[in-house]
Amino acid sequence: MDYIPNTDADLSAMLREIGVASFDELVAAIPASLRKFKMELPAALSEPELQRELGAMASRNKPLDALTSFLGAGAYEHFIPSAIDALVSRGELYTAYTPYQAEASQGTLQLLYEYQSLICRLTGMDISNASLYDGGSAVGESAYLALNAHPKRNRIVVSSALHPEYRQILRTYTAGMDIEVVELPTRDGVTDLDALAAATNENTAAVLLQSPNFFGCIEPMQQAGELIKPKGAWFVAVVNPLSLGALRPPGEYGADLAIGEGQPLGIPVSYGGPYVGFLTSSKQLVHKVSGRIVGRSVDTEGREAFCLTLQAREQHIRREKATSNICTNQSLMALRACIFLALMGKRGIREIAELNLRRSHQAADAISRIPGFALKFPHAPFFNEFVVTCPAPAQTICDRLERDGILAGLPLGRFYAGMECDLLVCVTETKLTGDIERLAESLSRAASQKV
Amino acid sequence: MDYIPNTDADLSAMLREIGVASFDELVAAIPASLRKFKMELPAALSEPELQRELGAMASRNKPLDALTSFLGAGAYEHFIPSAIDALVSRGELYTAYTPYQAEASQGTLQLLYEYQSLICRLTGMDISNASLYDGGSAVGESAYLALNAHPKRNRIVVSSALHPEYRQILRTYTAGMDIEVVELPTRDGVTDLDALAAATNENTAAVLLQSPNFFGCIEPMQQAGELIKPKGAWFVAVVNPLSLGALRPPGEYGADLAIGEGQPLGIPVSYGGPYVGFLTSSKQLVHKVSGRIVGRSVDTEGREAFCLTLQAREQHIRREKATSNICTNQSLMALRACIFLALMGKRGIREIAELNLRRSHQAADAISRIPGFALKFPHAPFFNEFVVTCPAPAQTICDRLERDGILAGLPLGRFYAGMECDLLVCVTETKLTGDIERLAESLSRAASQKV
Amino acid sequence: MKEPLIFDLSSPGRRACSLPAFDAPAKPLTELVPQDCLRQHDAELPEVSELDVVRHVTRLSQLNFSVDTHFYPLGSCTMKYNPKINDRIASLPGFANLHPYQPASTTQGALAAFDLLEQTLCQITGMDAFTLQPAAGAHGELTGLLLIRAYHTARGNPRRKVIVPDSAHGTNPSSAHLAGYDVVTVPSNKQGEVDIEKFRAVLDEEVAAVMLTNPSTHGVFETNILEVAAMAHKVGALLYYDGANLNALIGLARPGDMGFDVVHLNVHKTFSTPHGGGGPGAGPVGVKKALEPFLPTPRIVRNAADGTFFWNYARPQTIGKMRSFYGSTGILIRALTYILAHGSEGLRRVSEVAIINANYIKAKLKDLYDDPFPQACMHEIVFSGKRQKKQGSSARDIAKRLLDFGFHAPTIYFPMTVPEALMIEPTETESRETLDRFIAAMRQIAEEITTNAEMLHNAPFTMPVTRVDEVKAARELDVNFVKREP
Amino acid sequence: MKEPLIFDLSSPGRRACSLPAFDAPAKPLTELVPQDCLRQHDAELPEVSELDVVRHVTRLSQLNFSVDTHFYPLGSCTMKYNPKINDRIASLPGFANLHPYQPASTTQGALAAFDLLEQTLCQITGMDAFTLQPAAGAHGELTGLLLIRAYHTARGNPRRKVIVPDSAHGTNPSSAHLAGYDVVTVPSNKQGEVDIEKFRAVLDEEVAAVMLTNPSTHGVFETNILEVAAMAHKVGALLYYDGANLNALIGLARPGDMGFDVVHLNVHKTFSTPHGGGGPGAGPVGVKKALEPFLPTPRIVRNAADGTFFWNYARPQTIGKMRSFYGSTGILIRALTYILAHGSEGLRRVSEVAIINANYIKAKLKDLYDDPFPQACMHEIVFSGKRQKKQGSSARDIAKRLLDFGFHAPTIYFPMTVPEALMIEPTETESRETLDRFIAAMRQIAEEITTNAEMLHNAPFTMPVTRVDEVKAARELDVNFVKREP
Ligand SMILES: Cc1ncc(COP(=O)(O)O)c(C=O)c1O
Ligand SMILES: Cc1ncc(COP(=O)(O)O)c(C=O)c1O
Repeated sequence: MDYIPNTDADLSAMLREIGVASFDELVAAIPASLRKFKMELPAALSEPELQRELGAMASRNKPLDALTSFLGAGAYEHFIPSAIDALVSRGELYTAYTPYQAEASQGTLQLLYEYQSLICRLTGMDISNASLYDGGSAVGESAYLALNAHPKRNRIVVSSALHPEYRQILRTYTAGMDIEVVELPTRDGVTDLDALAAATNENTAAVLLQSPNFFGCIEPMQQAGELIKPKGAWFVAVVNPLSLGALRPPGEYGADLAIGEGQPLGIPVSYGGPYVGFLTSSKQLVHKVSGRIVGRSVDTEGREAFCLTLQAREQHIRREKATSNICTNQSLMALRACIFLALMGKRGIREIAELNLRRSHQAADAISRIPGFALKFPHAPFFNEFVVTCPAPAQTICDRLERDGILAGLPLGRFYAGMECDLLVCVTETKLTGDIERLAESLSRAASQKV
Repeated sequence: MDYIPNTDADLSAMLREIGVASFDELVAAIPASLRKFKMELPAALSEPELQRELGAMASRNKPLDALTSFLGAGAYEHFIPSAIDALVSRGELYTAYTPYQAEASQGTLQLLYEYQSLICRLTGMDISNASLYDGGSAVGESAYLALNAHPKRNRIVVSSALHPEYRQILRTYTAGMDIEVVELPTRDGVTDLDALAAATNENTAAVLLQSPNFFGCIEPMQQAGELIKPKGAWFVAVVNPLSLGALRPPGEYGADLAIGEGQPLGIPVSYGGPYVGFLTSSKQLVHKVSGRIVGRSVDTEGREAFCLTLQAREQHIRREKATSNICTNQSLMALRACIFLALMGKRGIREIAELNLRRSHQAADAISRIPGFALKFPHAPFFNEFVVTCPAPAQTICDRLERDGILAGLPLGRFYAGMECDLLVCVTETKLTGDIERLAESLSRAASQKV
Repeated sequence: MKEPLIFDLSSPGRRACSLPAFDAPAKPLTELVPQDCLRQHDAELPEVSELDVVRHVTRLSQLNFSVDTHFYPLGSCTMKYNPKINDRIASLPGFANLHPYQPASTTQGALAAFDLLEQTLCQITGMDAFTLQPAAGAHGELTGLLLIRAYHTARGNPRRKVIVPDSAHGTNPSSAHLAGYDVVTVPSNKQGEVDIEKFRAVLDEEVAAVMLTNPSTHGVFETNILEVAAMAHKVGALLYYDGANLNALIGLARPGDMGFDVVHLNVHKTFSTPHGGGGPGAGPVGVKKALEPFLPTPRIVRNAADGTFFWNYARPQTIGKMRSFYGSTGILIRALTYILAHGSEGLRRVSEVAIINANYIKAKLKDLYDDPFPQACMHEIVFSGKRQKKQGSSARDIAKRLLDFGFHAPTIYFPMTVPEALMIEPTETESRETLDRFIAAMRQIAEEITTNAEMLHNAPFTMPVTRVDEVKAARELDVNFVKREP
Repeated sequence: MKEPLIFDLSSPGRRACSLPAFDAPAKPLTELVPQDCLRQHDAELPEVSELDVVRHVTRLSQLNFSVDTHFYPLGSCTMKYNPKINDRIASLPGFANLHPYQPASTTQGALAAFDLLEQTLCQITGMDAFTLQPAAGAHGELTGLLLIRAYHTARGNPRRKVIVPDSAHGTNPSSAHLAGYDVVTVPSNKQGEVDIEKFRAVLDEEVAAVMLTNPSTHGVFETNILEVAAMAHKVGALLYYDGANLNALIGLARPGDMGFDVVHLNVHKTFSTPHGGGGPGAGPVGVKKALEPFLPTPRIVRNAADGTFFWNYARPQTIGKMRSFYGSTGILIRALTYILAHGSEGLRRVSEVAIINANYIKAKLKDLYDDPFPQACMHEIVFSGKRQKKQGSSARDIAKRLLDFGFHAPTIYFPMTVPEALMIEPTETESRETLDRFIAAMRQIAEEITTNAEMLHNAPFTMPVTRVDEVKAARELDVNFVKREP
């Protein structure tokens, strides 16, 4: 089927008005040799067929509702209030364009302004942009920003406990630049601060630390900041925004940039996307921030009104001198986060974060009581994820639990050599005591299984 | 959880402003003896718990997407265009009140006016109301209307091939009235016209025939009408609106009322409701029609504008003298039907009806080729349902097919004594050749099975 | 910009939907059914694109007021917030995609949900059994009266009369009439309650039922309810409760305990299911034990042995059926979700706050608008616009003017007992701040009337249309679009 | 009525959501994590009810233009209709509720969907392999240029320069810069195409890539494309295709056949995924075989033995990753749905109608608005408002005035090569009637300018706000609401 209203009769009439005899006259400029190909696509489907065939494709997946999952590692299963879908699916938000025409876009603009303000309140930072693609690309963008704001420096220091995919993105993003990326080792699950001090020098544009880090451990951000500041490097905190309901916000430990993945804020896991990257900074860096920013202003009659602002930073004005090339971003996902934060409110965001803390500790307790299993980093504080050392390769354990309909977590051998028996377990507020008990039972059975 | 914004602090302040010391002062009028009860309800659930627990309840059902169903009998599985849900879920339509305040309800009013017009075009009738509860209650309402418009008559004649539940409703609705309901026998699947002629007399307020009738057979409506008219009784046609894309509309065979179940027009089967009853009539009966009617008018500046009209028929004005007691009706479901008809359009409604015709005949052919199975009424034309006589009790056959994930149809013994081996099979456009082949194979296996 | 009619958008050959081709050899239709069964001319449905329909309906929707956009102080209607979780649950395929004749083995979740809803409604109302079948309040009334008729008939005499107070909603006398009863109206006293003496005067052994709502449509509690019930029962009459006003009482008092024998509820009022521009709602009916045998068929039964549920059709005394199948499942699931969200405490708080909100409005407006019933109100307050009428503006003018302030109109001219009635029900889901803005608007309007009553005749000024000509609509009836005059 | 900020609605203690209680013994938090990790003061999020949020967002949404409510003749953006079926499919739990690290055994449907999408995109563009990872067009550009860099590097020299026409979108030079290249701008000729001689002048062996879009942002087909490609390839440079304008060419010509080595697509333009007020989109990147080894990791592979799919991470030459996980699944599924709805014929018709619609507008307006490129346009037409500028109204004025007619503004001041550019792209999903109304509005505006150019400076007149003070917004920066001045 198609979505084309004009009929053949309409089109013939229009061609006449245009003054051509046939459509081919309009595209005569296309060399004949280019028009000879054959496009081999599946036959067109009507809507009932789409519902049926793509529905069948979807049902070949096993969604999280049919499993009990302890996977996290950058994508988190959280409560999503029903009001979010009901609101963001409204055509006026969903099918609107980027709000360049402020007068016809006050809805989107005000909501993005509110998003920015909410994210600032959550992170304790001064400035938020209106979104980036996702947490990983936000890391890449933060490097561009840091290098741009420190044009003479060419080193980026990064913890090896930053999400392995984010580190890969950082390297990919900066592949065309003449810079050096230095990775810091960890000790007991957190970044080695001595190594940090050693690696951070006058040539360092930025130091990136994630907290909670990829192992789930909360980093000593205050101390790290104190080591970074004297060297003049930008301190980039990569944070889980939902954790900030309970954990100390980056604005309080002196981060210059606080960035991360906004998915925990009301966005479905959706096999990895669309998500939303957030990027916040101190006032100082506002003219370097990448991405769209909405400002509050007035109209010619003095009424409060909103518009995109500081556009001179952006590619459509500044072209090759822009801080970033981002154009289309993730507004609708930022809007989800905005609605999520508004619905949670001051108390809700604390409560949900605390529930995550409690559930993960409850699970960690339960698992460490199973013979053969132990917390890998028993001294590091954690939020909703932690590493468990298993009595067998973690992948084997996971395969066994899958048969019980449980996804036990992420085997870390995939990303860290030498961690083949280590399992990253995430426990959010979506898990109840019964789920944790099932996990523990299943783990202890798996440990004693042969093959 | 609750949805109450005012906090205890708000409420205390408000009680002060009201000038009472406590809430209990406000309800002092309630006798103390009435306040002693204890209400035993399950503990309050937060939204995450509701999602989880009610989700679990839903998953204890086996929905049609997980089965191949040939059930019809008044509730039909049809294609529902995705645009319908996207539109009717809009808060402005979904949470609006009955449009008594025309100026603040032009959206709902115009859409209901369009619904009425679309239904008139489909049925060929002059007037449509803005909805009744469902097809069954529309039968009851049509009896009220007919009796009201023929105040001296007290007989209702009805085919026994009218949906058994509708007949039951007719009797229940008229239980308080001093009237007689006469049921007509069928012959070869359609109403016996001789019996009709005999039963319809000067005392008959209305004759109700359903076409396609409960057995799926298309009734000889033209001939029936010719027998009814001379007696001055109202000829009430109960029709499947979707069938009218292909079948002759009641407006063309002289029905005074055409009524029925609007569910096939874009409304999910939803375990029996909410559905929508439609009621159309000839011009003559407009002042007797029950339910809301929207009219096109103008505002004080002469612009086209819509409002509820002929309210003098209704209970809120006429009280015990009203044609009907209906107040809240099924606007949103009428709106679904309106959008469905607009999306189908002139060609689509014909095509979908023709597909139903073709699929059901394809299935009827396939089934009648299975040894032991035969069409019960081989000479009666049908739309998308037909009766099959099985080589074993139909219920037994159905139980066997259920194991293959197939719902074979409705065993008629439930409603008609002597039809224990008869099965009502419905095949809509949602079934493909493969589904029909699976049904046929499964039926032939079932026939040869022992127990 | 005026939105055209869908028919105005039509253009020959345009399509919104395509359908799969028939994938088997296709005979001519006339080989399947005789020519004279077939439609000769296509129904003149519009020919439009999917975008046409989406844009049309989206734009039209924006012309509406709705709870999601505006405060509706609409007495007797309980226009409370409709939580979004309700819709999510109701649209799960496990509820939305079940055929009513599926075997019960495949619908245990739905049956369990219905059973739980019936039980919770019994707890809330103090009744013994519920049917979920009726489709709305009025439908519940008719069901209830037919139950009462069946009950009396089983005792030898269906009786002739139903007593209804003068303040009753129009559906009450109308339902009584359809159930075959003569309606006897009983006036209210100065407090807005049933006048006990006048009630006594019309009560006799031919009275089948007394229909009341409590709080009455005057927004006040019937303080004599226990006496009224005793009097009615004494002559063998049954007491019918119109549940439209239950939002005042959940957790505070129960109709069952007051002596009511039959109750209907409006889940689209009390239990937060949406009004949808006029439905669908649902009107479950509860009864005391003596009436249970008459309830519509089928009934849900739990098999004590294995805990499974099934539908029981074998009900010899049943009144029969009020609608096809079992009820408006999609709506009932929403109501259940709402009830489970609240629990006992939460539901009581609903009524408490509804009552406080109403009394707050009363306290803040009673100096400017006449307040016929000086006692505390329950969940709604009925003012009389008599004073304003004298000053030159009717209740209708006030209602229309309120639209300009972004508030839906109150219910007006109902109850009929109060001249120029303005019936205001804030519900518990509106905040104090919203009430304050509404109060300010009402005060400003009262002020406008003293200075420029004339102006209000032309209100509203900010809606998509000005006042609609209802007289023309009825006189030059156009309820089915044929075609545009050229 | 102005909608307040969400913060203005806040009232202490108000709540929209409640959460389940912790159902096990709860230790003090400080026994779980040290005090100094914990937040000392609650984040000052607003305290509002669910109704507050719903009403707030619903009302705000109504202030927007959108495809679902208005025609967007927005050049370069392809604001076509977004079919509702796309959303339905993408929100099936089988797609929306998958964790990216679930075992592939539980995500075969998603992998099959991705694989099918990659294959169809290859067919549509004539490329050999696709990655679905990039999140938008600009992200695709960066990906593509990093692929080109890796390709050249593998051949010993990453090269220094990227050639970009003066009409290019800002993201092109910006992406080239971020990928470490110097940008060399090549001017367009009078026909709006790349000036071949000037192109030859800047082309040398230090050129890594030539970035073009075809049709160019002047809306015209690059007739010399085959020559340009040959010239570039001769010096070892690669050709990059900015797919923003593919809506002109599907089924008519393929970038792969034109000689492009790397292509990005904007599924939110060509393949009907919604713009969402500025995203999310997706920007899949296609390459010729020689560049395949460098594509981002992981890649979908089909196991020939059993037909199952898995993710392959073992890609030694990969550029790495451009974003977390695999791509914007929810968006990609929508694009796939759209492609499957059309098939080959249907997609070709998309471009045909897009081109006819654009030429129709051109034919009907070229007498009043300057038309810098007289040849037939492709799917969009760039007018110059020079004449109107002389008469006293800028392209911005025209754009703002159009809003009053219920049409979104065209893209203005882009491409930068055309003074007072008005770039109009109707897309195929708008009907002739809509185009006629737009044309009438544009003609009326041209007329207004000749009589009252002054008036247009104050347009729009019918929007929720008048022109917004962008200078103040930038000077007195307020991008984070702290609190209301009292
Ligand atoms: C007091 C009262 N009774 C009965 C009804 C009828 O209920 P329904 O509209 O659901 O049929 C209403 C509805 O407005 C009402 O307010
Ligand atoms: C010609 C052209 N190239 C590139 C882009 C960038 O695409 P995106 O906004 O998806 O990043 C655009 C988008 O506006 C465009 O029009």
